[in-house]
Amino acid sequence: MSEVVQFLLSGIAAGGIYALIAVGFVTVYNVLGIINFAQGEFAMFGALVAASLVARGVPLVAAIPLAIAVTAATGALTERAILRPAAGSSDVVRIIITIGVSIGLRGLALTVWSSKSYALPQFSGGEPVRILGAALALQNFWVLGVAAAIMIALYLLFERTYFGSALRACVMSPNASRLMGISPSVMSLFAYTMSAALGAMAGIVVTPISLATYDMGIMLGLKGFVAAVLGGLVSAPGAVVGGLLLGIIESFAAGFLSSGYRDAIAFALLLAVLGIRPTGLFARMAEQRRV
Amino acid sequence: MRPSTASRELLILVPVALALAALGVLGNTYMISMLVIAGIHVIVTAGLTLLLGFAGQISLAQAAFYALGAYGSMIGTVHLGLNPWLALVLTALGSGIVAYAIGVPTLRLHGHYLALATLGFGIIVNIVLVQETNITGGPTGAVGIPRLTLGVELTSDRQYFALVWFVTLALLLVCRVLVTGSSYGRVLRALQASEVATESIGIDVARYKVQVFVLCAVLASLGGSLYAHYLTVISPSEFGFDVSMEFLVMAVIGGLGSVWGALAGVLAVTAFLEILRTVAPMIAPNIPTSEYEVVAFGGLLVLTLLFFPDGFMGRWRRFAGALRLGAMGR
Amino acid sequence: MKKRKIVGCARMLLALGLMLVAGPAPVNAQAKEYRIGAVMELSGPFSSWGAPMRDAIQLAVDNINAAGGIKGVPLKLVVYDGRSKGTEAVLLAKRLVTQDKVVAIIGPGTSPTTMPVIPYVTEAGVPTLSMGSSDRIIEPANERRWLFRPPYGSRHNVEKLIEHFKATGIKKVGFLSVNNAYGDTGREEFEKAARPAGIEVVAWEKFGGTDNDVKPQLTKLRALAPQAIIVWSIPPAASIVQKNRAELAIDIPMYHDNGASLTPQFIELAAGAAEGAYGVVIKVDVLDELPANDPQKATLLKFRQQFESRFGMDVGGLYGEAYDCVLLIAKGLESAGDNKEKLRDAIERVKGFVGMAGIYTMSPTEHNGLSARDLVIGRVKNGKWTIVK
Amino acid sequence: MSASAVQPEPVLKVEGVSKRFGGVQAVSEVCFSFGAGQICGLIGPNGAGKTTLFNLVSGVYVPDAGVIRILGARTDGVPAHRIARLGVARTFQNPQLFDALTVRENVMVGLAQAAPPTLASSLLAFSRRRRREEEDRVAADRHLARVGLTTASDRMAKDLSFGEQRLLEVARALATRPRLLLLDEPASGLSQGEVAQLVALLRDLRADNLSIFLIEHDVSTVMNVADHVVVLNYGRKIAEGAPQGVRNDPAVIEAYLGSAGGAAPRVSTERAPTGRQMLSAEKLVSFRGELQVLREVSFDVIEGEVAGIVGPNGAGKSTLLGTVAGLYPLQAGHVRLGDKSTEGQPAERVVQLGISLVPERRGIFTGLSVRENLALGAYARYRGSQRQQIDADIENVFALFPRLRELASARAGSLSGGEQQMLAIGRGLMARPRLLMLDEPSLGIAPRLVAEIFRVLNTLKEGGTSILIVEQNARSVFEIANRVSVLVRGRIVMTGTPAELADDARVVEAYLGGRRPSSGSGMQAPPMPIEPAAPPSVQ
Repeated sequence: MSEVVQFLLSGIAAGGIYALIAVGFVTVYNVLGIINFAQGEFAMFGALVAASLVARGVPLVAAIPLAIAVTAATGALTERAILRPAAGSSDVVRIIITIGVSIGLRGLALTVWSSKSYALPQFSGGEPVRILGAALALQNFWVLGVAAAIMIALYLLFERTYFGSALRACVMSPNASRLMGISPSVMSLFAYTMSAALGAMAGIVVTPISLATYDMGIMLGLKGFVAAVLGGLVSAPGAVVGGLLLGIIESFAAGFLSSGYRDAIAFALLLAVLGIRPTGLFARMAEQRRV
Repeated sequence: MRPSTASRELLILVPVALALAALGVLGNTYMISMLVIAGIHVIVTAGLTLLLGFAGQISLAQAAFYALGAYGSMIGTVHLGLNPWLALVLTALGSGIVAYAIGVPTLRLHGHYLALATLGFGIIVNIVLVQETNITGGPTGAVGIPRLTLGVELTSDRQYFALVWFVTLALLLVCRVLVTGSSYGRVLRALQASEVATESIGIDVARYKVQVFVLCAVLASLGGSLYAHYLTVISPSEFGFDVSMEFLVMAVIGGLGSVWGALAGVLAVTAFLEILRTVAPMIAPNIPTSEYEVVAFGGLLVLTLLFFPDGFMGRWRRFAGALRLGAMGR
Repeated sequence: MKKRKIVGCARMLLALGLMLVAGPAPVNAQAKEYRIGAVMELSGPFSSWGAPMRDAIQLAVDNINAAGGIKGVPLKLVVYDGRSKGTEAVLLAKRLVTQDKVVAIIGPGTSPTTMPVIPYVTEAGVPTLSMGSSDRIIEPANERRWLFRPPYGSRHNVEKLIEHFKATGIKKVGFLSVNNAYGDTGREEFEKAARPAGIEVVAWEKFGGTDNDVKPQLTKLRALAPQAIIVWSIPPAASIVQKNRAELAIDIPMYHDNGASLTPQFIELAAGAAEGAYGVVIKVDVLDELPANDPQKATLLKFRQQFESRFGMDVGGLYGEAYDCVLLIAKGLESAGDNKEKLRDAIERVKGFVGMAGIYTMSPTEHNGLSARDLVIGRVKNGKWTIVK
Repeated sequence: MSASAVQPEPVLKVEGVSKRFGGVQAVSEVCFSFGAGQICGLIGPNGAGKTTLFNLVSGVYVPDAGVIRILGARTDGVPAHRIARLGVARTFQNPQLFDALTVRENVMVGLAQAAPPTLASSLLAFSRRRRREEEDRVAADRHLARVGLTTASDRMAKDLSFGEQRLLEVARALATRPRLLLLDEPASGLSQGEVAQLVALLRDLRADNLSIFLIEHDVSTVMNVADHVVVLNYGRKIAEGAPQGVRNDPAVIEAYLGSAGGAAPRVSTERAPTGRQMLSAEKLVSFRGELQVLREVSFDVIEGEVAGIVGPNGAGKSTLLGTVAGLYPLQAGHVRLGDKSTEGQPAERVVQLGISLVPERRGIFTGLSVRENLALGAYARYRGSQRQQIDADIENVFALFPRLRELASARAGSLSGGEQQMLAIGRGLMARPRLLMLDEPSLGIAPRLVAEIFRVLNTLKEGGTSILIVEQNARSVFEIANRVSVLVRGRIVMTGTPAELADDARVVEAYLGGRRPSSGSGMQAPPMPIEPAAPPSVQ
């Protein structure tokens, strides 16, 4: 019994992390129309910056926003210096440019932080929550809380603010929104910067659980991407549901079938979804952009 | 007048072959092996060049098909005791069938579904290689793969160099003639220019895309087989997701559509890393520079794509085209 | 147009060719230095140990040179990043031998990256000191004349653990290993040794090297009520297991192989959760508790002082193991000079040599040289390893 | 349709076909058919649903209802490449050639349909392959000769002129040995001479018993070449028959030029324009792709006036507005708003300078609510904490279009075409522009709503807003504009007051063709006079 509960709790915890990354993929995909393979690297970057700051004695509450800001600035720079000049290139080339960005960021991190692991303290001290012999560290609640908070914030931003409606307008019809005075270039900068910041938040909030290394972005990025695809790639709520679902399925499959094949499960799920419902489990067809 | 296709390709092939032959004679073991690996990478990358160039599709599983080739040859020769050449052919066929099974459902849809499917497939293949220790040797890898024989066993690097580059250039030539000199290639080039128009002519576009994907996988498999017989030791970490990315990078840097782009891309990346290794210690002898390689690699990729979005060969084609127009007085 | 394309291709090849032929600055064979090559996993999935190994061997080379080199001839170290790839490792081994003219190679640092290198270094006749954990690197001995594997391997760890289990009456254990070559090697060795020793393994569980939650596996193991859980991995994964154990409040003792204790990261990253963990450790980690008559104590104290003053961080067993590779080569060079065949023979003849990791005694059938006797079962108390008596 | 004794099975038969996109019914219950060896032309004003119907026939879309039969086989829902296999070939409005192939190779790809080459056969069987190549080469040259491109056969397709590219597409289509040829706006972008060449070619093909179905906005060309004409408006068939009859059908003329006796009010003279220039455009030159669309267009808008630009579809009207608004690059010429130059500014900047464009096909944000759409109209002047002002402006728009108030929280995509147009205009006003530009506000909208929209425009004009309106529906513009220019083939051919132009036969000619020297004898019907405008129905 305690096993099943633990599988569920661990699955939800992992799913929260995937969801956070997935939301970043969705944001960039919606506005720039490309899959940003550097998404996981932003998580890594944020986590390492935060860990370094804390190691240098900066209090956690200051280190976190600082690290998010540094990562967001890196994202903004990337968008302006690399993606914007390539705006006229084909999707394929732009996607591969994001692969280049991810390799470059990883290399930069390796140079600065070496291959060592870095830790962050839990955001709040205290005993883990134990239910029926299963346990969930408090930090996992932070992960879920941050995921939920980001979801709500994104919902409010997109659905309830003027700027958010401009961003959505730009996704729906870039040319018509230009006629309103909305600059697609500014929106693209905003979206990329925001997704870098989202990535950084994800990286920072998981570091107390998973520790931070220069190559943590690879798996994080891939799993987050799968979660985003499960959710249809265009919808942030879909991404969150996709992330949670992925985490739970992975956890149960690893527990009951084979722990060695744990990572394969996410991708098998991806193949299954592509076979059955290529537009994702939760996507509304009408909102589908090009995949 | 336009010379016949084959002879035009020979005009590229012969100097390349001569230059390689010169290197084969002059180079030391290190250079020879590096070029053997490069040759194998050219074969694998050429498949991607065709897939990206003509079908407009991304495969993130090129390393997985490369792995299928290598492990197929290993299983065929080590476990089943087959002749290496027979194993190589059977493996290539098998890889083609796997690619067909992936391609048919995904390439009928519009969009980059192949990229998603191959992402999943590539990672699953790697995990299976790690897990199925009894068959694959697990994470430490499989050893004792026999060398290839051509009458005699090819034991020296130089022999292998000759074999690999013969195969590589022959495959490139076949691909090139296929693309530029046949009705089949004409359909592919039509597909590249306008999918909708090709379809309007009554050509089943998806079928051709699937075939290109199968060809792409078969080339990767052939490369993998050659690799396994060359190193005689294989392990899953040689075929990870990052390796698929590297092949993709080399294809794009070289330029898509023309298999010569694969040659340009692989040689450019190989040369770049080599220069880095040679030059970096001269500039900063006391700093351990090896970590910068990764940064430099990412930087090279980004810069190349920013300045040559069509890759080196694309850039070259345009440059040459401009010269030609100039010469014609236009 | 075609002609220009050809010229372009030819030019590219020519440039590559020139570069290759020119190579690095030509090596003067008469130069008064011994060149040692190293292929380390500085990037890629195995990179967490690459940089520490490189730092340690660089320290060893610098120390030897500071002390006047080998009979006045300085050592020169050439390090390359094997990018955690076997292919790259083979190419770099060839580069080290043919262009850098090294007398011996240290590395590669893992079993999967070492295996592909074996045929070449055997054919070329270069003494190679791999840092991988699997004994497949040095067995069968007659085919592996040129390969040495100085660090402790899975075999030693298993031996030490089983000895300890016998002494403490532990007969039922659970086994949790990281899902890569390192974990698999440990699992293989333990499987071989457990049954003869009368130890029952209730479950073999695995977890991914980048997983951040091992609680499902731990819950499963706990339900089977073993007397001990063996964890076969390296940090940061080992630290995460330890943290998860604390979260679940599991009171079954947890034993780590010496991979966990090889760098100070294990305790540091577990942030308190490592408290009470058992592990196979190398003496340098429990230096202060060693009796004064321990043969290694004096050398280790000096080593620790040098290391900590140079890198400003705590030393760990891994650094000692890597450091020893240089010492073994240096010892060989003293008697053999730069003749590779003689160097190999000299390393094979090393007997009772006190290194940082342990005492080495090589022979034609023993290319590791260490023994489980020099290992210690340790336990984390107050953030430090202590000896379990 | 001319009576013939034996009516063979129709080549193309469209039965009750409908297609809907969101809130817009693009095609509804269209039925028509035509027989072998005929040329059938599909015409209709912009937005009538021609392209949708064409795409339904060629297999790009699947109809919501109805049946399409080609050569007796049902083809609705069949993939495009299978339709092609039935003996149907098509061309594209923007030629879709295989750029990297030579002209001859383009045709050879078309020949591949008979037996699509396989990978295996191309790698093996060298001699057979070579023989077939030779046969294909000869066949390709035959098709090229037919369209008159023999001398170009070794050139690269992308190096051909626009007209030659059109012909090459036809040659490529012929290579598939079709029984039905579908032509998508074959005359667009061609010079007069090229059109004549094309018409001759089509007649020649008809003589070989090839059936041709074409859509075309150049009505005179259709009238000139077709045996059978189908006219669409608002997605419905409004006329069908021989060109002669269709041309004189009042419903057709009304569809093109607008309703003469509509409910739109007359020009109000109460408030005269100030005489100051609001917008001046000098010698604008603009390209879309390789095609020159604007050929030195000059015009101006006086402050407080409604200026109209009318002209047939394809004349360059939308490009003209898009260029002024900064959506399309301006290759040459000058644009000034008041005393400020706007040339070279991107669209998002131009709107800040005071020019608001209500784009063709409305460009509303379908996923946003009506209110959100309107609010975004003020984005260019939004400077934080002005929500109340924006809300007040939205109220003003609601006052103009009461219908929108009821729909305020509806998703814009669910609105009907006319409601979307109101929304688009309202959104354009939200920018408080100095100049409001409207691109075909009547496009695809029912007459009742068109009248409503023009009533609002008149109100705006009386409020002093300067308006530039571009319309195919000339008569509705005549109702409200102070001055109207006629744009044909990228040039302004005449400018005058509505009264002057209303009586000018050249306007009808510009739309429906007429005294063209090359036309056959049956084509010389006298130009249709525009009926005198009805008295104003003042609000």
